Amino acid sequence: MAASVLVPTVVSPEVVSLYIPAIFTGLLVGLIGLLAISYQKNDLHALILTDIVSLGMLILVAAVGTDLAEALILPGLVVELAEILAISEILMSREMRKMDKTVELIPLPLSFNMEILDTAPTFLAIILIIYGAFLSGFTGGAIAGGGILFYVLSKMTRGVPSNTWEGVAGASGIAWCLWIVGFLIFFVAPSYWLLALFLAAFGIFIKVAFKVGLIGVIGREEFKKDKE
Amino acid sequence: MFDIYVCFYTGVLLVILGSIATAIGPGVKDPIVRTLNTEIPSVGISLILLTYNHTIALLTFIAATVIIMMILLRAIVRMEELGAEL
Amino acid sequence: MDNQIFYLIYVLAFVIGSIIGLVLSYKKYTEPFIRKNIDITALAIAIIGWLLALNFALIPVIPYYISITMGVFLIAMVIGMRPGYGRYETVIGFAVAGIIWILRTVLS
Amino acid sequence: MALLEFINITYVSAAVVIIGSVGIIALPKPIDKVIMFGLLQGGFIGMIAAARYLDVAMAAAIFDPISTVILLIGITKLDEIRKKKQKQAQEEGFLV
Amino acid sequence: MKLGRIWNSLATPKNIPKVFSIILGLVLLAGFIVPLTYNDHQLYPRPTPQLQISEKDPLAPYNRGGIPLEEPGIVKAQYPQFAPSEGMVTGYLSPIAIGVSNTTLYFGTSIYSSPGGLIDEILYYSRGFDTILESSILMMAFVIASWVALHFTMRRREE
Amino acid sequence: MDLATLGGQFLGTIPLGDIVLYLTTFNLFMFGAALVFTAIIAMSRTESQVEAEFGTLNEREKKVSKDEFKIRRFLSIVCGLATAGAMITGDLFNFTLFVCLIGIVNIGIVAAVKEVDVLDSAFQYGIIAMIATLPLFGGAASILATTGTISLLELVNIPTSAFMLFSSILLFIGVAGESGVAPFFATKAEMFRTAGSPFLVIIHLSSLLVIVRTIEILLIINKPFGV
Amino acid sequence: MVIEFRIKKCRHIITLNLIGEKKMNLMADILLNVTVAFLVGSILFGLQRKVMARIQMRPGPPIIQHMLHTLKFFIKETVFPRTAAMPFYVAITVILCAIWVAAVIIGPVTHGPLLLLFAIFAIHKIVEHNAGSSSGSPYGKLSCVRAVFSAAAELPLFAVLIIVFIQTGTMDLNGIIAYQAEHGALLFTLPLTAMMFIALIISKSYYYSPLNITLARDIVSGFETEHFGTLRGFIMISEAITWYMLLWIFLTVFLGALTPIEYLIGMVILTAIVGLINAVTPILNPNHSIMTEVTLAFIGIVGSLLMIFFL
Repeated sequence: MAASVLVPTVVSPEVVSLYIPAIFTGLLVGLIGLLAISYQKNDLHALILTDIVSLGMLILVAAVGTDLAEALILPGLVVELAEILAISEILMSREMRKMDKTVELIPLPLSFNMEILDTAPTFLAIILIIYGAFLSGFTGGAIAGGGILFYVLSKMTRGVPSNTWEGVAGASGIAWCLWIVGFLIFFVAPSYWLLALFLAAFGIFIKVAFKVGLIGVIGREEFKKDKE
Repeated sequence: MFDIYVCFYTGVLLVILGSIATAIGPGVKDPIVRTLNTEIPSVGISLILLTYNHTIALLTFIAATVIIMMILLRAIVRMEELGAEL
Repeated sequence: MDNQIFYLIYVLAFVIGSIIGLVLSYKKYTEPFIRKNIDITALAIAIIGWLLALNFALIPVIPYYISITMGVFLIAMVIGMRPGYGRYETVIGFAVAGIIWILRTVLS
Repeated sequence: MALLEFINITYVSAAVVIIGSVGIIALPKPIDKVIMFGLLQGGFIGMIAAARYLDVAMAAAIFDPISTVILLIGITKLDEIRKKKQKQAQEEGFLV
Repeated sequence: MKLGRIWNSLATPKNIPKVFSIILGLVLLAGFIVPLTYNDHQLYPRPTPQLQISEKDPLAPYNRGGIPLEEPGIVKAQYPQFAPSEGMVTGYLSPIAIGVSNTTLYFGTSIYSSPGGLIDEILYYSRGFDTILESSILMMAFVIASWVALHFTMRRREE
Repeated sequence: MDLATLGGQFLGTIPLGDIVLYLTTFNLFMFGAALVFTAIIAMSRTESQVEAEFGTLNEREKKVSKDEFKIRRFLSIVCGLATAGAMITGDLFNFTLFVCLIGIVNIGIVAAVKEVDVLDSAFQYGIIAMIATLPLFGGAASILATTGTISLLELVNIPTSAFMLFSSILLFIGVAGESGVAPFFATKAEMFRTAGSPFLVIIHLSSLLVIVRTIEILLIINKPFGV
Repeated sequence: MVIEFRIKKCRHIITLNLIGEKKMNLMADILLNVTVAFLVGSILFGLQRKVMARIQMRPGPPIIQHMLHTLKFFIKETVFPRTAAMPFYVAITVILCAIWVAAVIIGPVTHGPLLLLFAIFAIHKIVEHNAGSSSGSPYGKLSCVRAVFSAAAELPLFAVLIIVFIQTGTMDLNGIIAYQAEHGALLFTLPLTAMMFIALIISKSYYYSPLNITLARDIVSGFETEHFGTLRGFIMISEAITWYMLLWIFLTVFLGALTPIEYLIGMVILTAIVGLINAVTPILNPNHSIMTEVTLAFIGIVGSLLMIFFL
């Protein structure tokens, strides 16, 4: 295969020609999101609309169209995901404190039972986790995490002892350490790069997957109160 | 067979249309409608990523969108349940 | 560097002078400022001080930094007196020394 | 046959995607929106298939039902809460 | 006094996101006027979209050459002198990945998401520090969210 | 122009692949300051607020509870380290990531409290921080697009164009949003009314130091005098 | 003549040292400058009080009152509040002292980069903040919240920095002085920038400043309320140095190379002006104070940029 097919010296003209429309789209989307935020009156809506604004950011980064740009999209995505999670949690905590005692503390049971919830989850979750394990890294972590999340969400058992939670969180902390070690090996002893690569890829996979799975644990508390 | 321009401009159209719909579309007073409408620009972005062949980013993005949607839905349901006026 | 040391000495002289002036004036005047008459001692100190500080060139026997230090010290003694006291003395002293300085620079 | 040239997978998927999105915007009820959302996702998967990245298409296809299910659960739950609230409001109204 | 009232409203937390978004919106509007320039001599350039897949490359769209574990792939990094084994990760394929690439033409993305490959090269090797940061961001967000969830939002009945 | 014009003597670089950290007198001073503050925070206790109760003779003591203290101290240390990192990094994207980390950790430090007002301002600040990711990453990406590099050591030699100016303004707004300076300070000031002094100081420290550093970066990118 | 002889001898020894050991020289230089900064700074504060008192038709305290105050605190008992955040509460005074000694080293001693001085201002802000919050006192807390509020006052600071940089093309103090020797004082080319800096100086002045909300007297002594004894002494020493350094930076950046006497005269004049302003203006509400500064900064920035590019 020709080297130019593998890696060209300059960015291809198609990408260059798409740059200006892409940037304009990004700016426009950002603008729409910002305008909407500036006249909304509700904090929850502000949270949803910030999602749009960060989509604008993704376009701006993607428009560069190089491998580097792709590597930069991943942090952008991660930051977006992380912040939405943290902020929504704060919002809920704030509202619960504001409402204080008057709220009905036990949430409503979900009375319907869909067929899809009984059969699909296990199968889909297994596929996703296996595929995620094959991919590893951020991508794999997100995919496997999505699988775990979905499984947990639609399973019938309920009640999360906080020990379990802390245990899973601890495991992902260890994975994070593994991953840092992998990174260090890359720079200290480049000859062991293969080991480093595997540590890095799987460390981050386990970490992301477990963390995402934890969201499912939060979610289960919400949706499956009826099946005691 | 695959026309990157078609893909790109469909993506652009979806993104702009979707974000306008999210901002001022019909019935967006209801947060769940707003959340559903954010799915349109996110598919648009996916198309743009596909155009640039950012496929790994695309894969991550698809997974992340689902997670974000789940977080948002959880927040919405919880807020409704609390009866928060905001 | 030397210059800076001299300035440090001047500042220190000023500080010590004002502390001494303050202490002495509290000894001398036991009431707050009411009288508007001029204190002759303070006037003398002020005039000497300002003369030394501004017109050190007139006394070539003493090195300039010593005369300035002395001058600043004496000035500070008057300025640093109890609130209200020593204002007229300072102004007169400055005026006398200033006139002499002007005369000296203009004439020479 | 200029018209037939437009019937290839890219154009068809683009059309499906656009129809889906317009449907999501235009239909008022959340459940209907979810159905149109399925259409949108279908078109999107078609688009990826046209670009011949089958693994990505596969992942997207797996996540498609997941997001639908999540949306459905959320909507049903929300509906119930709203109904119950209305009921409460009515009862209170009777009392008043 | 009107100015005073404006100043006061700027001190209300609820208004700040709105003010911020208006200011940012105005700046973004300026972006439509500024002449955009794109330098096509970028770091880590990639081939034309769809080129590799059209060439029936089983590793499309991330094939950057190189023989696994022997010869580094082609990577245009900023400071090659600081990265002695640059390109080696790009060329590496795990055994499963090799198996998959022999079976089908259309699984390049999955192959290159698994350990080894271009994104790993950038994420873990040349820009590894960025990856540490982004995963730290993720971790911090989860720490915050799970802490808040564990202590406030999930323990409703105890309070 | 070179880096020494801005920050005094150039002391050296720490290469980590493509990300090259560099040290000038200025960067070193800020780095040291951030680390010193972090070290002190790591070993200090929190203060407690004693307030007189209205209508009675009692007093009420507001204290930081044990588990709250733990998480907040952990997040403060992370924030301090991130600030220190942001002071010496020589890569634009790396810098934006540090700023993001600081932003999210700042939200976290106040998210652990119980006062509704404080939680409200934390939420508003969080919204701003999220919006600010658009200009922050967008600005960095635009600079990458228009110059072909995001290493500050290279950017210093590239002449400024209008688009670079625009991107750097975006970057500045992004940093201002993430770190909450004027005129967006109000959300932040409200957060400081709660107890837990050593942890609150790191929020303030990080934002001020990051802003000072951003000024340096903006001058590096824009070069009012050409190359 | 004995005295003269001795001093000459001393001078001789000192000059020998200057030539002989550079390090010794630097240490002596730092010590000397710090001492001068402290003494002059505190006398200037005294002067400011005097000026204000005269305007308000009071006799006012003696001119060395501030310094006596400072020294007094060193012989008072040091107590620590039970509510304080412990190592921090003490460390903060040390940090405050350390950064301003560093500022003297960067400024008058080595003529280092201006950017570094501004970094020190930023850290000063943080110290202010934390000295307030670490004690647990409600007054300190209010001062701390206001310190965060007044972070907006850093805006003119950075604007000054950038505008001076745009005009002169350097951040080095030596470079700025050289530029002014060639092109004339910046005070006349950038009057609006100088105005912004004056606003900053006012906002940092100690007694009854309209803009200094962290030390406003409605919250007792602001962040210093709960610092007693030696700790307070250290804070006051640092404040004197701060004041000296602010004026020094203003004079150096806007007037160029000056002899020590000129510096002194300039500082006295500036202090008198600030005293005048402080005496005749009311203390603003925190919010308004900040927005005043921001507005001034806005006028200053836009005006200066217009002047640079269109004049």
